[in-house]
Amino acid sequence: MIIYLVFLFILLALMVGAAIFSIIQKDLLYAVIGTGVISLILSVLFFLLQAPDVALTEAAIGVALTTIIFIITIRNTVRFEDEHDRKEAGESKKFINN
Amino acid sequence: MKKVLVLLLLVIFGVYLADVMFSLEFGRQVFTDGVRDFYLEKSPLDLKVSNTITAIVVNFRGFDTLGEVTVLFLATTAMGGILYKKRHAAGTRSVLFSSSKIVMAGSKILFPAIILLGVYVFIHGHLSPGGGFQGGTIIATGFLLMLMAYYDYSVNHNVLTIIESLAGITFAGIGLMGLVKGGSFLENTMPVGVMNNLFSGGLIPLIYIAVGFKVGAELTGLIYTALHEKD
Amino acid sequence: MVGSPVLFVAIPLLTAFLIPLFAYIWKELVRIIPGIVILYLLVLSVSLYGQVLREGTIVEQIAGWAPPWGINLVFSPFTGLLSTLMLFMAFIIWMYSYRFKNIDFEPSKKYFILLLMLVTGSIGIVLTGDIFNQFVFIEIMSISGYGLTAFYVGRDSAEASFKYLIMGSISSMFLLLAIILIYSQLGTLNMADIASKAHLMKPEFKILALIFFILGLGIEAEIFPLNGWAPDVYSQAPGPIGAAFSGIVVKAGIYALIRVIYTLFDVEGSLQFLVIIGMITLIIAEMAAIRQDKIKRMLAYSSIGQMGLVLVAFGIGTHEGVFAALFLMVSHALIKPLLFLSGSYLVFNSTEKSIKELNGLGKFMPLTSFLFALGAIAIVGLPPLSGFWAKWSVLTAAANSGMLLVIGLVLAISIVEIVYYFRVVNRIYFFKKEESVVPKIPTINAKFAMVILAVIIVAIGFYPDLITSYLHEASETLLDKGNYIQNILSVAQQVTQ
Amino acid sequence: MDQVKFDISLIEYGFFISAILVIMIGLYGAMVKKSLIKIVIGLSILESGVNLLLITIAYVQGGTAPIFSPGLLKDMPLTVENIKALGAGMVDPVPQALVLTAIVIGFGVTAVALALVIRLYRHHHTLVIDEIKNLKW
Repeated sequence: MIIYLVFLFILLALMVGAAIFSIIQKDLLYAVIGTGVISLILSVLFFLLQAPDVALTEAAIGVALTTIIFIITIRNTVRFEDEHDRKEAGESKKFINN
Repeated sequence: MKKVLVLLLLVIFGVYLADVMFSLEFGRQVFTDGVRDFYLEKSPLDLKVSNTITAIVVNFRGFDTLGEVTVLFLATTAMGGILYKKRHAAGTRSVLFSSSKIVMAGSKILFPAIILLGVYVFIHGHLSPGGGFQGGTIIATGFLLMLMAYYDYSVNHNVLTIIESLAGITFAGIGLMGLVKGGSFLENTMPVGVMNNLFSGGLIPLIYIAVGFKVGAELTGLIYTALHEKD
Repeated sequence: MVGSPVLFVAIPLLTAFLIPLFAYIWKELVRIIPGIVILYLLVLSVSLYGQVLREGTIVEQIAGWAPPWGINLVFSPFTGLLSTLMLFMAFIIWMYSYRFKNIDFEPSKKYFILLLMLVTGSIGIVLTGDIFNQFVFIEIMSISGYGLTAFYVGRDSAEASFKYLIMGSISSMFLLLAIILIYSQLGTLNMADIASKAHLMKPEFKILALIFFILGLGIEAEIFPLNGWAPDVYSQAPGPIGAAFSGIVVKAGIYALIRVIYTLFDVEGSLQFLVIIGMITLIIAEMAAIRQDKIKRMLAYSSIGQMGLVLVAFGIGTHEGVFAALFLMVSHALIKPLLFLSGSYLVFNSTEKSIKELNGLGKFMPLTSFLFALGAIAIVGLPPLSGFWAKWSVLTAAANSGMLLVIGLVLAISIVEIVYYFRVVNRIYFFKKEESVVPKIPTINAKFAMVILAVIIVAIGFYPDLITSYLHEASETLLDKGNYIQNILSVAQQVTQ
Repeated sequence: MDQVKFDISLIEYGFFISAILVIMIGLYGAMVKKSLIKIVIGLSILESGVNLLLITIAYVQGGTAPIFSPGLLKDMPLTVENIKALGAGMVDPVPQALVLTAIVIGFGVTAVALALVIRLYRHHHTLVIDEIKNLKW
């Protein structure tokens, strides 16, 4: 019982943490991964709250499709929130390959 | 300055919202005269659908679902309009990277399994968790996997359009059929069968299958449109 | 049995799904079919409206479940009036944009699908009797709006559309929050059911839900702090879409807001709130309109101002006030599209779209200029046209309720409107044409569409009795909350007994 | 479905607080951030929070998922009494159906927003909102 509660609190804290991370992170790719983590935790929470249908939808849409469509956009535009960071990061943080 | 102001406003708003929300008793909200009991009673007894959410999504509030698939359809249409360019460079992929052999072989094996899972999920929508949306999105992730793994993998856009249109017409047509038969729009006019059988629930599985095809085609088309735009 | 209200949603959806298939058969079908569908629905709406006036409100159940459990559509004298008006405007806009610009074929398919869905979403908002269903229709309407705004690639339209999208989706989240709050208290989503049980809600939930509703619906209704998107969208969208926004979308937004305030809850002071927010909207928008140098932005601010006036009139709260508000809505829905449609041909070939470029076009485009001038005269409320009667009814309603501030404001605003509209008309007729401007003569279908509108405006101006009886009927329906609840829930009572 | 029973006294407000926190974080991101993609990220976080709030309201203590599976029915005859007794111990299905709709709609809106972002980048070659101000914001 108590383990469930601890587990639940960790999940909730992780979710809020991931949300904050996504907002403050300058590297948009990491920020998007953060939203993916939110969706993943959300899907577990939905399952625990006895909503398996919603959990399935959130897992497919939130985790997979939303994340990928964000990544496609980032690939088509820029990876960093402001130009300054991009110069600082230089060559080492170029997108995947290319 | 603006940041601080917005933050302050949000904190006030959040505290107020939380204050109001706390007067709800978590996990003890039971409505004596709400719509909930009606759905939970009619779904197994009248419609013979064991998954109440499916019954609500497809039958009781089926109109919402019709609107929802329209929203996806419109999103695809709007995206096409927004990203439209006069001289369309056909077949240019924006995300160009080659995957390793293992990924390619693995996704080839996984792809049919994912599609099968998706089909299973939307065919059994009235019996178990899942349904048209879930199955459709699972199918779309299957195509997504192939698009990611094979850089020259392409989906026939015309086929997608036709599937999408036909599924949409099926949904709206089933709805209008109820009207033609003298009932109301989207009314369940078919015999409902025995509960927890695959062939039960009357029109509900049929509609959910149409939704599954439509959502699958729409989401695949959406990703495809986004993926094939290169500036 | 003339037809069922559900056809207003089902048939356009079916058509929208069919249009991609028609494109494979014959490309011209893509343009023609939406017009035929809209015309059919218009005829249906008129005949249903006649039936409703004779026999009383039609409540259409969906999926065979009685209202509190299933979704229902309500075709009353009030909603019927609005849906007829919207379909009429949709037909005019379709006719106008049939050959609007030699747009390439591929987007023209998308254009007509999105236009059809913009109209369907608006009609759905008006007809539905379920708050979550209304949310879905608002999303349909706004997504079509985002797509249509960004339709021209050459302009800054994507920027306007993005702005609209961000504001629109934040507001739709507020709407969802409002729906959650109501559901958590009452366990129902049906409007009539909510209205009949609203007194059971805890007051703090009620207030918060009302605030969220105003935040959520205010975007579409263009009330003061939430209307930042409107000038950009109106000026960047294709001309006919500006007309569709001012003639159809805003009306749906106002309807939704009014339905919440008049029917859903009766919170103390919400009518005063309407008056205050309407006045602020009116003053700020008109002050902004006078400073604009681009024609469409000016029209957009004027539109926002008119909506503020509509809210003020609704806020008066009496039968006369509601009548005046409806008159203003109908009159504005006819005049502002005329201004947008003629205005966008006046500045067709210019890139700046500024008022300066209208100089002396009266000689080169006599018909379009005349129609624009007619619209300008009508909207500021000079006597022989429909705008006059609308403003007159607002003034009488305010006078009978003793709201002298409103009277003063309306008169003052009218002077401001005269100043900025006649500045434009003056330029059109009495200035010398600039060399760089190449006038574009409207196509025959566009001329026809504009002339129809102008004829109706003049006809209502000379014979206001043409529509007043319908408006009286509609305002009575809106104010009679008990009857609304009774109409919808009577079916359910029969089931339970 | 495995039964997970929460001790209400401890967890009472955990869900509400975290859902509201996520809503606020999302709103902050959408209102304050300067990068177009960051704004859209904020929107999607906001949506997640609202969805969690809806599902939280639907939860009934010790309730099961609203599915009358064969395992739950256990060869009971399908009478009104039996169904009512089972239904009383289920979570509320209505908000779940609403969230299902809301998630899909939210995805559609996000996709349109990102398409607009791509087009804005094509024109302006930047994502910073201060540099895209051709119109008044």
